[in-house]
Amino acid sequence: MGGLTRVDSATMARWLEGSAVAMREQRDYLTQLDAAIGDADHGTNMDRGFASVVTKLEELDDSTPPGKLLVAAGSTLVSTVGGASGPLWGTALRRAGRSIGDGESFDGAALATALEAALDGVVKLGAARPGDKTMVDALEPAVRALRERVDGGASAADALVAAREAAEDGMHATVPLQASKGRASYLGERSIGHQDPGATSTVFILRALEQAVRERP
Amino acid sequence: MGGLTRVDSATMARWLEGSAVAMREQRDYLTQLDAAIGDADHGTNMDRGFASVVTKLEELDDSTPPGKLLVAAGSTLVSTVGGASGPLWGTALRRAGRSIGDGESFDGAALATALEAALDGVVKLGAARPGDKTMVDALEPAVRALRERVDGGASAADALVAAREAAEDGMHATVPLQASKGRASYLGERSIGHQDPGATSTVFILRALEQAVRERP
Amino acid sequence: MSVATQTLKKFVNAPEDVVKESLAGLAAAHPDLVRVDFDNQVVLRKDAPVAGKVGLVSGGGSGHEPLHGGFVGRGMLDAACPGEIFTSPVPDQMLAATKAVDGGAGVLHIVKNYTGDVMNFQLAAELADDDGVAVESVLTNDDVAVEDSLWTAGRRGVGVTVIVEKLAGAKAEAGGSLEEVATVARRVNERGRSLGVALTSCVTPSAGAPTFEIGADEMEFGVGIHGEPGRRREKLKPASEIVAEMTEAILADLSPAAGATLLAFVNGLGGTPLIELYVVYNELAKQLAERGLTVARNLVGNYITSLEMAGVSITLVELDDELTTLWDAPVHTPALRWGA
Amino acid sequence: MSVATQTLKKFVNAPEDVVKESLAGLAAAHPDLVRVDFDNQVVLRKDAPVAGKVGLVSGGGSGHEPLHGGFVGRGMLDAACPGEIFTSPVPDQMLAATKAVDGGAGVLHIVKNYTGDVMNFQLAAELADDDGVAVESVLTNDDVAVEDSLWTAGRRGVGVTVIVEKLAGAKAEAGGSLEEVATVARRVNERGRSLGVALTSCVTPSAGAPTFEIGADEMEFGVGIHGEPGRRREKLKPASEIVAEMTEAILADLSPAAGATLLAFVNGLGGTPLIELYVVYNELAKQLAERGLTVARNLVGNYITSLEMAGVSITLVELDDELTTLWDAPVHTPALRWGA
Ligand SMILES: Nc1ncnc2c1ncn2[C@@H]1O[C@H](COP(=O)(O)OP(=O)(O)O)[C@@H](O)[C@H]1O
Ligand SMILES: Nc1ncnc2c1ncn2[C@@H]1O[C@H](COP(=O)(O)OP(=O)(O)O)[C@@H](O)[C@H]1O
Ligand SMILES: [Mg+2]
Ligand SMILES: [Mg+2]
Ligand SMILES: [Mg+2]
Ligand SMILES: [Mg+2]
Repeated sequence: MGGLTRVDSATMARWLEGSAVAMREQRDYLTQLDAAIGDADHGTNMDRGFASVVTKLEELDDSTPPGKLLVAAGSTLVSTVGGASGPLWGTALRRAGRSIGDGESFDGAALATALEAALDGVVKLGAARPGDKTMVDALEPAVRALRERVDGGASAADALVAAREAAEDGMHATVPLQASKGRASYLGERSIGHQDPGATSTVFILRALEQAVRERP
Repeated sequence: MGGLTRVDSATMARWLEGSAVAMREQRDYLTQLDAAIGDADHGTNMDRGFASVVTKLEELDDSTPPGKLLVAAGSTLVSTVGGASGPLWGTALRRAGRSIGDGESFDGAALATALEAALDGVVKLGAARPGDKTMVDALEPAVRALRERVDGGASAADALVAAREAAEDGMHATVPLQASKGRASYLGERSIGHQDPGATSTVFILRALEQAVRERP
Repeated sequence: MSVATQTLKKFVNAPEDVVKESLAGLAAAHPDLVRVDFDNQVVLRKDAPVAGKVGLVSGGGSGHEPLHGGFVGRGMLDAACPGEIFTSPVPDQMLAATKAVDGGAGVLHIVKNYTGDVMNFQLAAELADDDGVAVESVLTNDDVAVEDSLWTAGRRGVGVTVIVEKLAGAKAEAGGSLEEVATVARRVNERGRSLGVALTSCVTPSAGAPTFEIGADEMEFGVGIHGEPGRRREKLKPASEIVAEMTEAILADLSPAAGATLLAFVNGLGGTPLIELYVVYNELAKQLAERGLTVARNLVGNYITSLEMAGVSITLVELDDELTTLWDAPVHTPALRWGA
Repeated sequence: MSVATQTLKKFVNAPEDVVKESLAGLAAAHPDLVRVDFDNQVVLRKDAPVAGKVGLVSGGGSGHEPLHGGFVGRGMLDAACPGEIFTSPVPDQMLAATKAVDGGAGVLHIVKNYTGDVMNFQLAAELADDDGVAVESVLTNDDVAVEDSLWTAGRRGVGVTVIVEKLAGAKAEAGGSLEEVATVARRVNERGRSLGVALTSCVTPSAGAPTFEIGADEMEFGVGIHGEPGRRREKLKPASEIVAEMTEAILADLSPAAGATLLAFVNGLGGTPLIELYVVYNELAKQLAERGLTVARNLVGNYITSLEMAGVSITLVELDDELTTLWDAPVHTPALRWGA
């Protein structure tokens, strides 16, 4: 299949639904992580947001192109999550959607470009750099891995495996870091030794993307 | 010695000082009893009051007659204790002192009359009857026993042994009672099974009186 | 039982100094409204005595702040006598307060119905009488949790005390005579009923431990403001059910006229966040509306507390035109202020 | 982690409804002052928009009541946007609020410096700009517990937010332009510093368990209003020592002019009784007097809380004539009221 893999609206819908399932399942775990170095709401925030996205998807026309679908999902996150993760993930999905444009489907390269746009939006808004102990520590290596594999000729599905693995490594690497962005930064040295909740939810979201693309009928 | 026992100012001072020692020692116990069916302050109340009485005694002339001494002690309790026990014990000592009058010393019969006046003051002010689960349940039988023994020709010291024993019996008898006066009455049936703090401190005060009279030099 | 200061989860120095130091803080924060007579431990309205005005004196154990010291000022109390924590003050305080606020029109004592408070105020009134000051006493006894009977100490005075102090204070400020002011106070008490529910116990500084134990899933229905037990211990319920039961119990006892106009007072006992007090007020407003009762005035907040107890009390007072006007009259005290 | 309602020691129904139901209670209790737009979850000044007046919008996570909804009314906020408990509100709320209060003179956003609040308000401001509403934003970041650095999220906004809302609100009420109102707000923030100390943790309704564990003899020095850790965990001390350390830390950072005139704000975090807040105020007044600083105005009470957390924060603001006049200006909101 290689570079010919094409991703469509149904794939994107499966991604978002899969993310919603993961957020519901992992809600208490994410909140516990946030209790340790934040304010104990990351799980409820993400769960509330993605549940609203699923509701939103039901309202949308089946013919909605994938880019529009992601923009709508991003707007829904912005409108329902609040906190730091709402604007960040909302902007990420909106930027990804706009990068994809109006086509009915897109290939792996366009997917990589979309996720680069997402990352760019997150960084522009939150000003976090890798190593600050945020979701960027999972998202940035994932996007980089995705681009490399796609450029090297891998299928979107295969490239996403590498992306998800890179995100996982990035997530684990947040544990020894001292936070310098977000609420965890207030802890100073006491943030060391805890895994970042936003990096963790990012892994779940990328895992859902990987599955959605692989399961393409 | 019999009815010839005479009680003087020094005896009364020893009584009040002994009561103060007992209140200090038993403060936490009395407060615990009050926590169960009241508001957890009986020990601190009585301790504060009798400590003030001891300070007051130091200010008084050595020649102060015993009646005046008791009146001053009672006024001090009224002025420093607060709560239910302040006015009640304050009135009790004031009435006892007034009943004794201005003499330098008095006999067992006068002591019995003084404690009857004290009881009368408590009942007039607090309107508790025996069985209401209050200090009256200890004081009333003690006063009755004292009168009986003194009338029967016992010495004040011996009569006070009987009085203290009667008070102890009365105190123990408060356990199964349902309170109908004071703060414990708010508990209704839930006051049953607890010993009344005021009856308990009454026993300590009568014990101090018994000792003060027996130790008369 | 005695516990070292540093293990008390409280901002205090020596536990026995907490009342005095807190009064010093009150005096420092509100020199425009009150002055504190530290010798007699009395909080006085700054300009007391007000010539020709009936003086209002209240008092009771400390630990219920802002009651009573926070209600001293124009349109409410002339003096407050704070006792030790949960311990009625002594007659000396009340006598000093009574003399200090007597502006020639007599003095009203507002007394919550607790044996200690009643006896100490009674002794003070007798002493004031000896000194030629005309004193009237009004007893508040609004707590429907306690069965009222000739053979017991009767009902406790709780939330209605705040309302009595406000309305009688306004009557006195408006130039009412001692008898008129006392009549207003008695009317408010007669037309008011309260009930409290606790979720946790308070901790007195001298005991250093919870006054009562309560299970993680339990509440005390009908609790008193000193942590006295109530009607029953039961399982915690949703706010809607708790408030329905409270409203039911209060109204059953108050029996307001059909379509009556009420003052609804939702009071926090100290440790319950305001967000929950408004949840309770929301439920209460619904309950009363369903019964065709009109809430004309309300008060929501911590006004008669039990240290850090998590809990809430509801007080309902049946208003009439005079009482409503008195409620709206200006008041300027540390804890209650409007129209000024 | 998820806990059944009945074991939550709170007066709530479903935990996820607590914010909405509390707002319904606020609306029911203060219909003369505020109205609540439930669709957008916004508390509005009853007469908003006020033509020609700069509109003030603030907001943030719930759980800090009375902040911000309790400060909506004349002389303070025009709108408050309450988020879920401890979660910043969303831009839709802020946009709806901004449009609803724009009286033609522009709108000031008062934002506490938390990543979420900052980003959500920023998105809202962009959207409002698209709609042609002039918006200025002021960030409060007064918490000296947090080290300020370009490379971190910076200081948290805490107690000074209340003072900014009061003083900027007075400036707007007095007819100040958007720029003037924003300047007052920024000046207050620059001249104000805060520090908080917690003795116990708060419990969020959704978590149902304490946000942090703390030993029976410990305190968190420098705690945040969401239970964020502070500078250090240490052994509890007498109030005099705690307040001395707090005052020291705040003044070291504020460096007021010699003989400066201050506003001293002792704030309860929710679960600390008022009697202790006055003990703290007493110590603070002594500390400041010893340093030759004058306390010209003060505020003592629960104004920016952290649910039922036992704890206290101190905010000091260096006043000048304009700020003092603005403080004294009338205010009429559910939680702060004078001169009206
Ligand atoms: N400036 C930032 N840039 C990128 N990610 C951030 C930033 N600030 C916080 N985050 C991410 O947001 C997560 C917290 O999200 P959440 O708990 O939902 O919001 P809040 O911190 O407002 O309560 C953190 O774990 C972190 O990964
Ligand atoms: N009406 C009364 N008559 C006699 N004794 C009473 C009465 N009311 C209370 N007491 C006694 O006072 C005791 C409680 O005293 P204390 O705790 O010091 O005062 P308070 O109840 O005001 O806190 C009770 O145990 C009881 O023995
Ligand atoms: Mg969070
Ligand atoms: Mg007691
Ligand atoms: Mg008592
Ligand atoms: Mg949050």
